Amino acid sequence: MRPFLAILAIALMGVTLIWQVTDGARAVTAEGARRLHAVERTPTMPSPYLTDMSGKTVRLQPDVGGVALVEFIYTACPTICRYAGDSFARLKGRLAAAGLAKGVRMFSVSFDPLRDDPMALSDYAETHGADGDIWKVGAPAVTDLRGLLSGYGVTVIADRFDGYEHNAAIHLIDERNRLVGIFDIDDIDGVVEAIRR
Amino acid sequence: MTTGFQRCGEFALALLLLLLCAAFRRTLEADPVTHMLVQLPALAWAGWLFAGVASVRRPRLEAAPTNAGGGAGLLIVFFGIVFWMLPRSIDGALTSPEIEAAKFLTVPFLVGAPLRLSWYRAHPILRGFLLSNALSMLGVLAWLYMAAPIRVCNSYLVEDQQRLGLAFLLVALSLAAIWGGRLFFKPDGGSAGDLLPDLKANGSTSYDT
Amino acid sequence: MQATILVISLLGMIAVIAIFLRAISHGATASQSGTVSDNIEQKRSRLIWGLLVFGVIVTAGSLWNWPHDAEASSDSISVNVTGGQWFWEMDRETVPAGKPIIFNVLSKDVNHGMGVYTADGTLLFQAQGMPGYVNKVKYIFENTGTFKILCMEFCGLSHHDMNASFKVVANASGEK
Amino acid sequence: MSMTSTAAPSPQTGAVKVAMLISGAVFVLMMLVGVLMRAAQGDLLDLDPALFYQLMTAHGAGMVGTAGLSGAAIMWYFLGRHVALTRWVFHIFLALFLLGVVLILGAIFLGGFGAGWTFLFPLPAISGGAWDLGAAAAFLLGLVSIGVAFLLFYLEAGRAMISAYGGLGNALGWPLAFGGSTENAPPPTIIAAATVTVFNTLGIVVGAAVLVVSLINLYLPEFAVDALLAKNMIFFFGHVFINASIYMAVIAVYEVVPEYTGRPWKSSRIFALAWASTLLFVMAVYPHHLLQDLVMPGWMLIMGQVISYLSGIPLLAVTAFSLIVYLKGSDIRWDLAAGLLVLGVAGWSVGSVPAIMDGMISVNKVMHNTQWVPGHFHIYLLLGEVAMAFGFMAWLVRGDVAQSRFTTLDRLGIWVYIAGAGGFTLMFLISGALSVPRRWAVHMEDWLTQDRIATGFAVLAVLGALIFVLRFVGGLGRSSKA
Repeated sequence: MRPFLAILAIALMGVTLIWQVTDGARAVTAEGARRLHAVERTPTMPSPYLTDMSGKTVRLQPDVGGVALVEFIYTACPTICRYAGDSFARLKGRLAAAGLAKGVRMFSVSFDPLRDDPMALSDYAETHGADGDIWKVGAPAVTDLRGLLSGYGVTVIADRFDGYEHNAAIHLIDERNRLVGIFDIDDIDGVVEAIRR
Repeated sequence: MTTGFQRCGEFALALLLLLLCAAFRRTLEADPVTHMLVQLPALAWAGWLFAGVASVRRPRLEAAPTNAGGGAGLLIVFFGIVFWMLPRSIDGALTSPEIEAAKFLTVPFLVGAPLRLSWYRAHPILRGFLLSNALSMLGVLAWLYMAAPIRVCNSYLVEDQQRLGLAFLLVALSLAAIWGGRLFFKPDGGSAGDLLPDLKANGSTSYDT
Repeated sequence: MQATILVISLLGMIAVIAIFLRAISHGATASQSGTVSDNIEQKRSRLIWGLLVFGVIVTAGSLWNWPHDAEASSDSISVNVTGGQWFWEMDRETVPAGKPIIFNVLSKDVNHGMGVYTADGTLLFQAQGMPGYVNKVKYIFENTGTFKILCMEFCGLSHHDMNASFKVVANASGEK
Repeated sequence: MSMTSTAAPSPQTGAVKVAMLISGAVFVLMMLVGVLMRAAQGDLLDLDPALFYQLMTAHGAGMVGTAGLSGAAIMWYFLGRHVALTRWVFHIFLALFLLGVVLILGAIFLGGFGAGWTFLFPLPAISGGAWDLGAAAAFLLGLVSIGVAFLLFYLEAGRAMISAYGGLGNALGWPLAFGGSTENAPPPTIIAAATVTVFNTLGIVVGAAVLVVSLINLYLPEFAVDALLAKNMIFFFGHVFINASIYMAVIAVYEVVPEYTGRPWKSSRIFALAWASTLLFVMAVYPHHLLQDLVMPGWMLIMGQVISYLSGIPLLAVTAFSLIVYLKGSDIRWDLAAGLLVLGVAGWSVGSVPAIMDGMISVNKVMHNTQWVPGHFHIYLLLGEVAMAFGFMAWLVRGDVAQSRFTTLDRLGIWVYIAGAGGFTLMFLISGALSVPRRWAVHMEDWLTQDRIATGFAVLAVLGALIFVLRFVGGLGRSSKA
């Protein structure tokens, strides 16, 4: 009897534990958890100052009453950030077409501020058609970088080709600077739909 | 029979393993292959050795009626392994010091130690079943990591993830060869630390009924 | 081809049946001394060696020209055949006779089997089509006419309705 | 004579009889399903294609599973004569097996699953609307349950043989095969059982992996599976499993035929060598199912062809040859059991001929996936494994040996069964030679005649089988009274 009860108790505890640490079997990866928590807990994001492509200082936050879309890049990136830039460009077009562009700000934020000076940023902006008005490309101060990335839950690791790999995504920030949604970078429909609401 | 000298040696080895795992934490954790297939097994091994030493001093540990048949202990091991197979936990260990500390406690004491205290009490069929399952599931893990369309750990590169998948496959094949080979050529394998079912004793004396 | 295979198989099967029938009807007639037993082992090893030698000859003969050779040559023509639930797509509707045709067999979804049949229903050759792979098979049509493609690998609800046809035309008018 | 009728009763006659009763009933039921399918192909019956493919899936899974079950029961029964087995393992085996059957039947007839028993990736996930993922998952879980049942079965068999013979190598008869040492040579039953235990455990481990992979892929399709790898794993598992059922069933021949011929079946060196090579062949021959997968490495296809031929040699030159020698040299007293067991070996041997033919790459090009394929495997299942299982059933309930008689009904049963099964399988071979593809719910006009003749023969085979099962049920009643 005792072993049976012990097994039952351990099974219960074990299932509860696994259920808890996977948010009810909904997120087994850190990225899955981050996205789930954005929707459920809407944590407030840091809003440091960025130096944008024209050398001006802007704050990483939406306009009053608007929303912001944030993605993280580095301009030397050969692959995923190019793709992210393209998708931001398409997104901008879609938002304009849907008449939603007014209250939206878009930020491509570099996590490589040492290399991404205004010159590099403006090259990137030009390549992808960032206008500097709705869509800004900027880099935080080196001292703000760590806090910014950990606030967003973005992990940047060096790859073997002098570049980086990171969990690329489009982050939706509401007017009170809270993270309310995380989307795959090609999920343009999802972003548009979320902003419409 | 384990001599006192041997016991001391095992205890020292366990401590050394823990120490090495902690000291070379950064190096081991930089690569998912060494993280998952060197550090975690080494921690579990340390726990295994601790439990072996402890059970010599306190034989009641190994004969606890609650763990008759080894079922309760093996279930703890099962959940411990499931927890540390979650990519979230591995990512967590790299970003949060609390989770990292938990790893150094739970892998030895909720995986290695209960395994040592339960394995020989389990029925040979249960042991064989668990071993065969381990092989199948290592194969499945290998495939999961090689086929995953996404990076499952934010802290590791995609190519590292695929290398990890391949490593799981190699581990599965080597374990299959070792376990299989022993059944053919070393049927009496049942000495301490040996994971093979104690088959020669015909079961009746070596495990709980 | 098929008729020959059937005849050879039937002869082999009849031989095995005959041996069993003979053993059953001859029960209790053989002597049971030790010398007979030696004799039996001799027979057995002769049987094994005979089967081995026969096997080596047949294997070598049947594989001498690799049956799956699909090397492209200067005059070969490629055709892509794609299977999907439940249709065949071909990128050409006619192929010339007398030239090596290389069929690249693909699949859009599940496993299919491209079986090429003559108009009167004789299977000429086949190749599997599976997702993610291109199976290449080469064939030289000797006759012109209409040929059919039937599905040879079970692929779901309308597996039996998955057919297509194409034409083999005289060499000169074959498309470039 | 010492090893024959005086052997100690097997510890689990009751459970084995239950397993054989289930086997016999399912065999007859699934044969009826087969008749329905042949009748539908012959346009004698109007079956919706969806239902046809569901029945086909049930027939395949049911027959393979039951062949495995009956083979396992035979092995368990006779293994119990030589080594001490743990009783409850067989009960758990039966329970898990039945759980699997329930899941599979539910998946097919409630969920509409009809992807064939081979669950060839990715068909279970891509049904074209015929069934939903839940049905596919239930089917795969059913197979997992049956796999676990067999895994436990073999673990216990392996444990018992290792502890009795000191290592699997000894139980396999390797000292005898490779060293010529006749000392402590294990009996034929042990050598056969150990061989099957090794290769089918491996088969099940591979099968479990591909089943779990398929299950994950059902719900997370972005975890892509390599279609060629999945095919290799599925056919390895499937081939090994169905072969295991025959290799287990033949143990009945080794153990029972000596009771009739009065000459013991001994483990000779050639016997041990034959089984050692069988161990290798069974695992290496599966690429002969993939001869039309042209992206397979050439050497594997050649291996498939060569080993397909070599596999026939231990069967013909050792098991069949020895049986023929025993039959010739003795005054056998025929009854239903003896007749069916001898038929089993004969059918298996006969079936190997068209099988080896189909294993040749150049033949396979025009025979693969035609009805030639069900033709050859129905010969060595219907007239091989199933005949052996029926023979074992007849032997189990034959009562007192002295009173055992070959009744008219028995003779009628055997001849009806041979005529039915023989004609039925011959029609498959002829249809295959006429290029009729296998697994088609609806047949073309030209093929109907053969289908209709085959349906007639199939009915005869079912009648024969029904006689055997009813005789068994009657015998059960008698023996429980005694």
